Amino acid sequence: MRTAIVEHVLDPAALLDEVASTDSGASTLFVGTVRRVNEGRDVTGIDYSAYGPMAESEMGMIAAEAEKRFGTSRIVVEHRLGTLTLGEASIIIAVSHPRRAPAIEAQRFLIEEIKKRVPVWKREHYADGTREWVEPTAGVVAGGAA
Amino acid sequence: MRTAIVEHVLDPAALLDEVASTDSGASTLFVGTVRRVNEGRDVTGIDYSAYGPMAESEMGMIAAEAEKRFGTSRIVVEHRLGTLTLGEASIIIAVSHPRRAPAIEAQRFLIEEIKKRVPVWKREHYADGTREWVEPTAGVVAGGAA
Amino acid sequence: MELNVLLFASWSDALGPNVTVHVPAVATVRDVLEAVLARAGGLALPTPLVAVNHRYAKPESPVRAGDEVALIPPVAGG
Amino acid sequence: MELNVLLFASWSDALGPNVTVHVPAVATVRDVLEAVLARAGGLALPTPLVAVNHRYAKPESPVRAGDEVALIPPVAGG
Repeated sequence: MRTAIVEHVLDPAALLDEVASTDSGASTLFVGTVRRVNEGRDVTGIDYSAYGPMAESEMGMIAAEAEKRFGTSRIVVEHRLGTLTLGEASIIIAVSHPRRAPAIEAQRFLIEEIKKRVPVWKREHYADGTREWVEPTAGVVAGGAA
Repeated sequence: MRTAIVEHVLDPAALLDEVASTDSGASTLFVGTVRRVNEGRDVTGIDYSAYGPMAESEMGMIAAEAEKRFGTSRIVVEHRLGTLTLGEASIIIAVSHPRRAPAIEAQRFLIEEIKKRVPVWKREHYADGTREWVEPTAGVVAGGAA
Repeated sequence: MELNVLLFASWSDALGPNVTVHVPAVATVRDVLEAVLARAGGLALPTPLVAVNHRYAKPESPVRAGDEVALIPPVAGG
Repeated sequence: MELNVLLFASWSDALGPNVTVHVPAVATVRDVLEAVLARAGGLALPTPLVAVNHRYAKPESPVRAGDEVALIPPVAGG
Protein backbone atom coordinates (compact mmCIF):
# COMPACT_ATOMS: atom_id res chain seq x y z
CA MET A 1 0.00 0.00 0.00
CA ARG A 2 1.34 3.41 -0.95
CA THR A 3 -0.25 6.81 -1.42
CA ALA A 4 1.57 9.94 -2.49
CA ILE A 5 1.18 13.54 -3.55
CA VAL A 6 3.66 14.09 -6.39
CA GLU A 7 4.63 16.81 -8.84
CA HIS A 8 5.80 14.66 -11.73
CA VAL A 9 4.01 13.15 -14.73
CA LEU A 10 2.14 9.99 -13.65
CA ASP A 11 3.12 6.63 -15.12
CA PRO A 12 0.19 4.20 -15.34
CA ALA A 13 2.27 1.18 -16.37
CA ALA A 14 4.66 1.64 -13.44
CA LEU A 15 1.80 1.83 -10.93
CA LEU A 16 0.14 -1.23 -12.44
CA ASP A 17 3.44 -3.12 -12.10
CA GLU A 18 3.73 -1.96 -8.52
CA VAL A 19 0.45 -3.61 -7.45
CA ALA A 20 0.82 -6.70 -9.64
CA SER A 21 1.23 -10.09 -8.01
CA THR A 22 0.89 -13.74 -8.96
CA ASP A 23 -1.66 -13.91 -6.11
CA SER A 24 -3.89 -11.53 -8.07
CA GLY A 25 -6.51 -12.48 -10.60
CA ALA A 26 -7.38 -8.90 -11.46
CA SER A 27 -5.81 -5.47 -11.44
CA THR A 28 -7.64 -2.22 -12.05
CA LEU A 29 -6.39 1.23 -12.89
CA PHE A 30 -8.33 4.45 -12.57
CA VAL A 31 -6.88 7.48 -14.33
CA GLY A 32 -8.39 10.93 -13.82
CA THR A 33 -7.53 13.30 -16.67
CA VAL A 34 -7.94 16.98 -17.52
CA ARG A 35 -10.99 17.38 -19.71
CA ARG A 36 -11.40 19.96 -22.45
CA VAL A 37 -14.91 20.97 -21.45
CA ASN A 38 -16.32 21.42 -17.94
CA GLU A 39 -19.87 22.65 -17.41
CA GLY A 40 -19.95 24.07 -20.91
CA ARG A 41 -16.71 26.07 -20.62
CA ASP A 42 -13.58 25.56 -22.71
CA VAL A 43 -10.82 24.48 -20.35
CA THR A 44 -7.16 24.90 -21.35
CA GLY A 45 -5.50 23.58 -18.18
CA ILE A 46 -5.86 23.09 -14.43
CA ASP A 47 -3.69 24.13 -11.47
CA TYR A 48 -3.84 21.54 -8.71
CA SER A 49 -2.81 22.60 -5.21
CA ALA A 50 -3.12 20.86 -1.84
CA TYR A 51 -2.78 21.15 1.88
CA GLY A 52 0.13 18.77 1.57
CA PRO A 53 0.53 17.07 4.96
CA MET A 54 -3.21 16.65 5.46
CA ALA A 55 -3.72 15.41 1.88
CA GLU A 56 -1.03 12.76 2.43
CA SER A 57 -2.55 11.74 5.74
CA GLU A 58 -6.13 11.62 4.40
CA MET A 59 -5.11 9.57 1.34
CA GLY A 60 -3.29 7.15 3.62
CA MET A 61 -6.37 6.75 5.81
CA ILE A 62 -8.62 6.16 2.80
CA ALA A 63 -6.26 3.48 1.46
CA ALA A 64 -6.19 1.83 4.90
CA GLU A 65 -10.01 1.82 4.96
CA ALA A 66 -10.05 0.25 1.47
CA GLU A 67 -7.60 -2.42 2.60
CA LYS A 68 -9.81 -3.33 5.55
CA ARG A 69 -13.01 -3.21 3.50
CA PHE A 70 -11.88 -5.09 0.39
CA GLY A 71 -9.11 -7.29 1.77
CA THR A 72 -6.14 -6.25 -0.30
CA SER A 73 -3.07 -4.19 0.58
CA ARG A 74 -2.12 -4.00 -3.10
CA ILE A 75 -3.24 -0.40 -3.49
CA VAL A 76 -1.22 2.47 -4.93
CA VAL A 77 -2.50 6.03 -5.34
CA GLU A 78 -0.60 8.97 -6.77
CA HIS A 79 -2.15 12.44 -6.98
CA ARG A 80 -0.30 15.00 -9.02
CA LEU A 81 -0.09 18.74 -8.21
CA GLY A 82 0.95 21.68 -10.38
CA THR A 83 -0.28 22.96 -13.73
CA LEU A 84 -1.64 20.21 -15.97
CA THR A 85 -2.57 20.51 -19.62
CA LEU A 86 -5.47 18.82 -21.44
CA GLY A 87 -5.45 15.05 -21.28
CA GLU A 88 -2.80 14.84 -18.55
CA ALA A 89 -3.46 12.54 -15.58
CA SER A 90 -4.10 14.19 -12.21
CA ILE A 91 -4.63 10.95 -10.30
CA ILE A 92 -3.96 7.26 -10.78
CA ILE A 93 -5.38 4.56 -8.54
CA ALA A 94 -4.05 1.02 -8.99
CA VAL A 95 -5.52 -1.97 -7.16
CA SER A 96 -4.94 -5.67 -7.48
CA HIS A 97 -6.85 -8.46 -5.79
CA PRO A 98 -7.25 -12.23 -6.10
CA ARG A 99 -10.84 -11.65 -7.38
CA ARG A 100 -12.23 -9.17 -9.89
CA ALA A 101 -15.28 -7.81 -8.05
CA PRO A 102 -13.37 -6.33 -5.09
CA ALA A 103 -10.63 -5.07 -7.44
CA ILE A 104 -13.29 -2.96 -9.16
CA GLU A 105 -15.20 -2.02 -6.00
CA ALA A 106 -12.04 -0.89 -4.21
CA GLN A 107 -11.17 1.33 -7.19
CA ARG A 108 -14.56 3.00 -7.00
CA PHE A 109 -14.44 3.40 -3.21
CA LEU A 110 -10.99 5.00 -3.42
CA ILE A 111 -11.82 7.60 -6.06
CA GLU A 112 -15.13 8.57 -4.42
CA GLU A 113 -13.59 8.99 -0.96
CA ILE A 114 -10.58 10.87 -2.33
CA LYS A 115 -12.86 13.30 -4.17
CA LYS A 116 -14.86 13.89 -1.00
CA ARG A 117 -12.14 14.11 1.60
CA VAL A 118 -8.64 14.86 0.33
CA PRO A 119 -7.76 18.59 0.58
CA VAL A 120 -6.80 19.22 -3.03
CA TRP A 121 -8.12 22.14 -5.03
CA LYS A 122 -8.21 22.91 -8.67
CA ARG A 123 -8.30 26.20 -10.51
CA GLU A 124 -9.38 25.85 -14.11
CA HIS A 125 -7.92 28.02 -16.86
CA TYR A 126 -10.42 28.85 -19.60
CA ALA A 127 -9.96 29.66 -23.27
CA ASP A 128 -11.16 33.25 -22.60
CA GLY A 129 -8.15 33.82 -20.31
CA THR A 130 -10.06 33.66 -17.01
CA ARG A 131 -9.34 31.26 -14.12
CA GLU A 132 -11.67 29.92 -11.49
CA TRP A 133 -11.56 27.69 -8.44
CA VAL A 134 -13.70 24.59 -8.87
CA GLU A 135 -15.87 24.27 -5.78
CA PRO A 136 -18.23 21.42 -6.51
CA THR A 137 -20.12 21.37 -3.22
CA ALA A 138 -19.81 25.02 -2.32
CA GLY A 139 -22.38 26.97 -0.41
CA VAL A 140 -21.31 30.58 0.04
CA VAL A 141 -20.90 32.21 3.42
CA ALA A 142 -21.27 35.94 3.69
CA GLY A 143 -17.98 36.74 5.44
CA GLY A 144 -18.51 38.37 8.84
CA ALA A 145 -22.14 37.30 9.09
CA ALA A 146 -21.48 34.24 11.25
CA MET B 1 -14.31 0.91 -30.21
CA ARG B 2 -12.17 -2.13 -30.87
CA THR B 3 -12.25 -5.72 -29.62
CA ALA B 4 -9.80 -8.42 -30.58
CA ILE B 5 -8.64 -11.94 -29.88
CA VAL B 6 -4.83 -11.85 -29.99
CA GLU B 7 -1.90 -14.18 -29.38
CA HIS B 8 0.68 -11.65 -28.24
CA VAL B 9 1.60 -10.21 -24.85
CA LEU B 10 -0.91 -7.52 -23.88
CA ASP B 11 0.28 -3.93 -23.42
CA PRO B 12 -1.78 -2.00 -20.85
CA ALA B 13 -0.17 1.39 -21.54
CA ALA B 14 -0.87 1.10 -25.28
CA LEU B 15 -4.54 0.27 -24.72
CA LEU B 16 -4.91 3.12 -22.24
CA ASP B 17 -3.42 5.49 -24.84
CA GLU B 18 -5.79 4.11 -27.45
CA VAL B 19 -8.92 5.13 -25.50
CA ALA B 20 -7.53 8.40 -24.14
CA SER B 21 -9.07 11.67 -25.25
CA THR B 22 -9.15 15.27 -24.09
CA ASP B 23 -12.94 14.82 -23.95
CA SER B 24 -12.45 12.25 -21.18
CA GLY B 25 -12.30 12.96 -17.49
CA ALA B 26 -11.61 9.34 -16.55
CA SER B 27 -10.07 6.23 -18.03
CA THR B 28 -10.21 2.79 -16.48
CA LEU B 29 -8.24 -0.34 -17.15
CA PHE B 30 -9.17 -3.87 -16.12
CA VAL B 31 -6.42 -6.46 -16.35
CA GLY B 32 -7.19 -10.15 -15.78
CA THR B 33 -4.09 -12.12 -14.79
CA VAL B 34 -3.10 -15.73 -14.22
CA ARG B 35 -3.27 -16.43 -10.51
CA ARG B 36 -1.00 -18.81 -8.62
CA VAL B 37 -3.79 -20.47 -6.67
CA ASN B 38 -7.26 -21.40 -7.87
CA GLU B 39 -9.67 -23.23 -5.59
CA GLY B 40 -6.83 -24.37 -3.40
CA ARG B 41 -4.72 -25.83 -6.21
CA ASP B 42 -1.24 -24.67 -7.23
CA VAL B 43 -1.49 -23.33 -10.78
CA THR B 44 1.62 -23.07 -12.96
CA GLY B 45 0.02 -21.76 -16.14
CA ILE B 46 -3.15 -21.62 -18.24
CA ASP B 47 -3.89 -22.53 -21.88
CA TYR B 48 -6.50 -20.22 -23.35
CA SER B 49 -8.37 -21.36 -26.43
CA ALA B 50 -11.41 -19.96 -28.23
CA TYR B 51 -14.02 -20.49 -30.89
CA GLY B 52 -12.34 -17.64 -32.74
CA PRO B 53 -14.96 -16.16 -35.08
CA MET B 54 -17.74 -16.40 -32.51
CA ALA B 55 -15.53 -14.99 -29.75
CA GLU B 56 -14.70 -11.98 -31.94
CA SER B 57 -18.35 -11.49 -32.82
CA GLU B 58 -19.58 -11.85 -29.23
CA MET B 59 -16.95 -9.44 -27.90
CA GLY B 60 -17.95 -6.91 -30.55
CA MET B 61 -21.62 -7.21 -29.56
CA ILE B 62 -20.81 -6.75 -25.88
CA ALA B 63 -18.76 -3.63 -26.62
CA ALA B 64 -21.61 -2.26 -28.75
CA GLU B 65 -24.03 -2.89 -25.86
CA ALA B 66 -21.66 -1.08 -23.49
CA GLU B 67 -21.42 1.86 -25.88
CA LYS B 68 -25.20 2.17 -25.99
CA ARG B 69 -25.62 1.69 -22.26
CA PHE B 70 -22.85 3.95 -20.98
CA GLY B 71 -22.53 6.47 -23.79
CA THR B 72 -18.92 6.07 -24.85
CA SER B 73 -17.34 4.49 -27.90
CA ARG B 74 -13.90 4.76 -26.28
CA ILE B 75 -13.72 1.06 -25.47
CA VAL B 76 -10.90 -1.34 -26.31
CA VAL B 77 -10.80 -5.01 -25.34
CA GLU B 78 -8.04 -7.49 -26.10
CA HIS B 79 -8.28 -11.13 -25.04
CA ARG B 80 -5.14 -13.20 -25.35
CA LEU B 81 -5.02 -16.88 -26.30
CA GLY B 82 -2.23 -19.44 -25.93
CA THR B 83 -0.23 -20.64 -22.94
CA LEU B 84 0.18 -17.99 -20.27
CA THR B 85 2.45 -18.16 -17.24
CA LEU B 86 1.75 -16.83 -13.74
CA GLY B 87 1.01 -13.12 -13.56
CA GLU B 88 0.54 -12.71 -17.32
CA ALA B 89 -2.50 -10.78 -18.55
CA SER B 90 -5.21 -12.76 -20.35
CA ILE B 91 -7.53 -9.81 -20.91
CA ILE B 92 -7.35 -6.04 -20.84
CA ILE B 93 -10.39 -3.78 -20.98
CA ALA B 94 -9.80 -0.06 -21.45
CA VAL B 95 -12.60 2.51 -21.26
CA SER B 96 -12.59 6.26 -21.21
CA HIS B 97 -15.52 8.57 -20.61
CA PRO B 98 -16.17 12.23 -19.82
CA ARG B 99 -17.33 11.18 -16.31
CA ARG B 100 -15.88 8.72 -13.84
CA ALA B 101 -18.96 6.74 -12.78
CA PRO B 102 -19.79 5.36 -16.25
CA ALA B 103 -16.07 4.74 -16.94
CA ILE B 104 -16.08 2.37 -13.95
CA GLU B 105 -19.53 0.90 -14.59
CA ALA B 106 -18.74 0.14 -18.24
CA GLN B 107 -15.57 -1.66 -17.17
CA ARG B 108 -17.56 -3.86 -14.82
CA PHE B 109 -20.30 -4.54 -17.37
CA LEU B 110 -17.74 -5.53 -20.01
CA ILE B 111 -15.81 -8.02 -17.87
CA GLU B 112 -18.97 -9.63 -16.46
CA GLU B 113 -20.58 -10.07 -19.89
CA ILE B 114 -17.35 -11.31 -21.46
CA LYS B 115 -16.98 -13.93 -18.70
CA LYS B 116 -20.54 -15.10 -19.26
CA ARG B 117 -20.79 -15.07 -23.03
CA VAL B 118 -17.52 -15.15 -24.95
CA PRO B 119 -16.54 -18.67 -26.06
CA VAL B 120 -13.09 -18.86 -24.54
CA TRP B 121 -11.91 -21.79 -22.48
CA LYS B 122 -9.05 -22.28 -20.12
CA ARG B 123 -7.16 -25.38 -19.12
CA GLU B 124 -5.15 -24.91 -15.96
CA HIS B 125 -1.78 -26.59 -15.48
CA TYR B 126 -1.12 -27.64 -11.88
CA ALA B 127 2.11 -28.07 -9.94
CA ASP B 128 1.44 -31.85 -9.74
CA GLY B 129 1.65 -32.09 -13.56
CA THR B 130 -2.09 -32.50 -14.20
CA ARG B 131 -4.23 -30.25 -16.42
CA GLU B 132 -7.90 -29.50 -16.19
CA TRP B 133 -10.54 -27.54 -18.07
CA VAL B 134 -12.05 -24.80 -15.91
CA GLU B 135 -15.81 -25.08 -16.23
CA PRO B 136 -17.19 -22.61 -13.74
CA THR B 137 -20.91 -23.11 -14.41
CA ALA B 138 -20.79 -26.73 -15.49
CA GLY B 139 -23.51 -29.23 -14.93
CA VAL B 140 -22.60 -32.63 -16.31
CA VAL B 141 -24.66 -34.42 -18.91
CA ALA B 142 -24.50 -38.17 -19.10
CA GLY B 143 -23.68 -38.50 -22.78
CA GLY B 144 -26.36 -40.40 -24.68
CA ALA B 145 -28.96 -39.94 -21.95
CA ALA B 146 -30.71 -36.96 -23.59
CA MET C 1 -29.27 -34.15 -43.63
CA GLU C 2 -25.67 -34.50 -42.54
CA LEU C 3 -24.38 -31.73 -40.32
CA ASN C 4 -20.89 -30.98 -39.15
CA VAL C 5 -20.76 -29.77 -35.52
CA LEU C 6 -17.75 -28.00 -34.02
CA LEU C 7 -16.57 -29.07 -30.55
CA PHE C 8 -14.34 -27.34 -28.02
CA ALA C 9 -12.52 -27.85 -24.73
CA SER C 10 -13.46 -31.09 -22.93
CA TRP C 11 -15.89 -32.04 -25.72
CA SER C 12 -13.13 -31.69 -28.29
CA ASP C 13 -10.78 -33.76 -26.08
CA ALA C 14 -13.38 -36.52 -25.92
CA LEU C 15 -14.76 -36.57 -29.47
CA GLY C 16 -12.33 -34.54 -31.60
CA PRO C 17 -12.70 -30.99 -32.94
CA ASN C 18 -15.87 -31.83 -34.86
CA VAL C 19 -18.41 -34.60 -35.45
CA THR C 20 -20.81 -35.24 -38.32
CA VAL C 21 -24.35 -36.16 -37.29
CA HIS C 22 -27.54 -37.10 -39.13
CA VAL C 23 -30.58 -34.97 -38.33
CA PRO C 24 -34.04 -34.51 -39.95
CA ALA C 25 -34.16 -32.21 -43.01
CA VAL C 26 -36.26 -29.81 -40.91
CA ALA C 27 -34.14 -29.86 -37.78
CA THR C 28 -33.88 -27.82 -34.59
CA VAL C 29 -30.99 -27.09 -32.26
CA ARG C 30 -32.48 -29.71 -29.92
CA ASP C 31 -32.23 -32.38 -32.63
CA VAL C 32 -28.57 -31.54 -33.23
CA LEU C 33 -27.74 -31.54 -29.53
CA GLU C 34 -29.40 -34.93 -28.99
CA ALA C 35 -27.54 -36.40 -31.95
CA VAL C 36 -24.19 -35.22 -30.59
CA LEU C 37 -25.02 -36.38 -27.05
CA ALA C 38 -25.80 -39.84 -28.44
CA ARG C 39 -22.31 -39.85 -29.92
CA ALA C 40 -20.78 -39.07 -26.51
CA GLY C 41 -21.77 -42.53 -25.24
CA GLY C 42 -21.35 -42.86 -21.48
CA LEU C 43 -18.88 -39.98 -21.13
CA ALA C 44 -19.44 -37.39 -18.41
CA LEU C 45 -19.16 -34.06 -20.19
CA PRO C 46 -20.34 -30.60 -19.13
CA THR C 47 -23.69 -29.44 -20.46
CA PRO C 48 -23.10 -27.29 -23.56
CA LEU C 49 -25.01 -24.49 -25.21
CA VAL C 50 -25.36 -24.49 -29.00
CA ALA C 51 -24.31 -21.72 -31.38
CA VAL C 52 -25.62 -21.38 -34.92
CA ASN C 53 -23.64 -19.09 -37.22
CA HIS C 54 -21.69 -17.63 -34.25
CA ARG C 55 -24.79 -16.78 -32.17
CA TYR C 56 -26.20 -18.63 -29.19
CA ALA C 57 -29.36 -20.45 -30.30
CA LYS C 58 -32.42 -21.72 -28.40
CA PRO C 59 -33.37 -25.43 -28.44
CA GLU C 60 -36.34 -24.69 -30.74
CA SER C 61 -34.32 -22.64 -33.25
CA PRO C 62 -34.12 -24.12 -36.77
CA VAL C 63 -30.88 -25.51 -38.16
CA ARG C 64 -30.43 -25.52 -41.94
CA ALA C 65 -27.93 -27.16 -44.26
CA GLY C 66 -24.85 -24.96 -44.49
CA ASP C 67 -25.29 -23.43 -41.01
CA GLU C 68 -22.15 -23.37 -38.87
CA VAL C 69 -23.16 -25.23 -35.74
CA ALA C 70 -21.02 -25.48 -32.60
CA LEU C 71 -21.37 -26.94 -29.10
CA ILE C 72 -20.28 -24.38 -26.51
CA PRO C 73 -19.22 -25.95 -23.20
CA PRO C 74 -19.24 -23.66 -20.12
CA VAL C 75 -17.03 -20.69 -21.01
CA ALA C 76 -14.20 -19.46 -18.81
CA GLY C 77 -12.69 -16.48 -20.56
CA GLY C 78 -11.42 -13.20 -19.18
CA MET D 1 -4.91 33.07 22.79
CA GLU D 2 -3.50 33.94 19.37
CA LEU D 3 -3.91 31.26 16.75
CA ASN D 4 -2.50 31.00 13.27
CA VAL D 5 -4.99 29.54 10.73
CA LEU D 6 -3.94 28.19 7.33
CA LEU D 7 -6.04 29.17 4.30
CA PHE D 8 -6.29 27.64 0.83
CA ALA D 9 -7.76 28.18 -2.65
CA SER D 10 -10.26 31.07 -2.82
CA TRP D 11 -9.78 31.81 0.90
CA SER D 12 -6.05 32.13 0.40
CA ASP D 13 -6.60 34.36 -2.63
CA ALA D 14 -8.81 36.66 -0.54
CA LEU D 15 -6.97 36.74 2.80
CA GLY D 16 -3.48 35.32 2.15
CA PRO D 17 -2.12 31.86 3.01
CA ASN D 18 -2.77 32.32 6.75
CA VAL D 19 -4.36 34.68 9.28
CA THR D 20 -3.79 35.14 13.00
CA VAL D 21 -6.95 35.36 15.10
CA HIS D 22 -7.71 35.90 18.81
CA VAL D 23 -9.88 33.24 20.45
CA PRO D 24 -10.73 32.38 24.10
CA ALA D 25 -8.11 30.34 25.97
CA VAL D 26 -10.61 27.46 26.04
CA ALA D 27 -11.66 27.61 22.40
CA THR D 28 -13.57 25.40 19.99
CA VAL D 29 -13.44 24.97 16.22
CA ARG D 30 -16.58 27.12 16.06
CA ASP D 31 -14.79 30.00 17.83
CA VAL D 32 -11.91 29.82 15.37
CA LEU D 33 -14.20 29.68 12.35
CA GLU D 34 -16.21 32.70 13.55
CA ALA D 35 -13.03 34.68 14.13
CA VAL D 36 -11.78 33.96 10.61
CA LEU D 37 -15.19 34.69 9.06
CA ALA D 38 -15.19 38.07 10.81
CA ARG D 39 -11.88 38.77 9.12
CA ALA D 40 -13.40 37.98 5.70
CA GLY D 41 -15.52 41.15 5.89
CA GLY D 42 -18.19 41.24 3.21
CA LEU D 43 -16.45 38.79 0.88
CA ALA D 44 -18.47 35.93 -0.65
CA LEU D 45 -16.39 32.85 0.02
CA PRO D 46 -17.38 29.17 -0.04
CA THR D 47 -18.27 27.59 3.30
CA PRO D 48 -15.19 25.81 4.65
CA LEU D 49 -14.65 22.88 6.96
CA VAL D 50 -11.97 23.09 9.64
CA ALA D 51 -9.05 20.73 10.15
CA VAL D 52 -7.11 20.46 13.41
CA ASN D 53 -3.74 18.71 13.20
CA HIS D 54 -4.55 17.35 9.70
CA ARG D 55 -7.94 15.86 10.66
CA TYR D 56 -11.40 17.22 9.97
CA ALA D 57 -12.82 18.57 13.23
CA LYS D 58 -16.38 19.19 14.44
CA PRO D 59 -17.56 22.68 15.48
CA GLU D 60 -17.55 21.64 19.15
CA SER D 61 -14.02 20.13 19.08
CA PRO D 62 -11.48 21.90 21.29
CA VAL D 63 -8.59 23.90 19.83
CA ARG D 64 -5.45 24.28 21.91
CA ALA D 65 -2.39 26.49 21.62
CA GLY D 66 0.08 24.84 19.24
CA ASP D 67 -2.58 22.99 17.21
CA GLU D 68 -2.24 23.27 13.43
CA VAL D 69 -5.58 24.71 12.35
CA ALA D 70 -6.67 25.05 8.71
CA LEU D 71 -9.79 26.16 6.86
CA ILE D 72 -10.69 23.63 4.16
CA PRO D 73 -12.81 25.08 1.34
CA PRO D 74 -14.79 22.61 -0.78
CA VAL D 75 -12.25 20.10 -2.11
CA ALA D 76 -11.95 19.21 -5.78
CA GLY D 77 -9.18 16.65 -6.07
CA GLY D 78 -8.94 13.55 -8.18
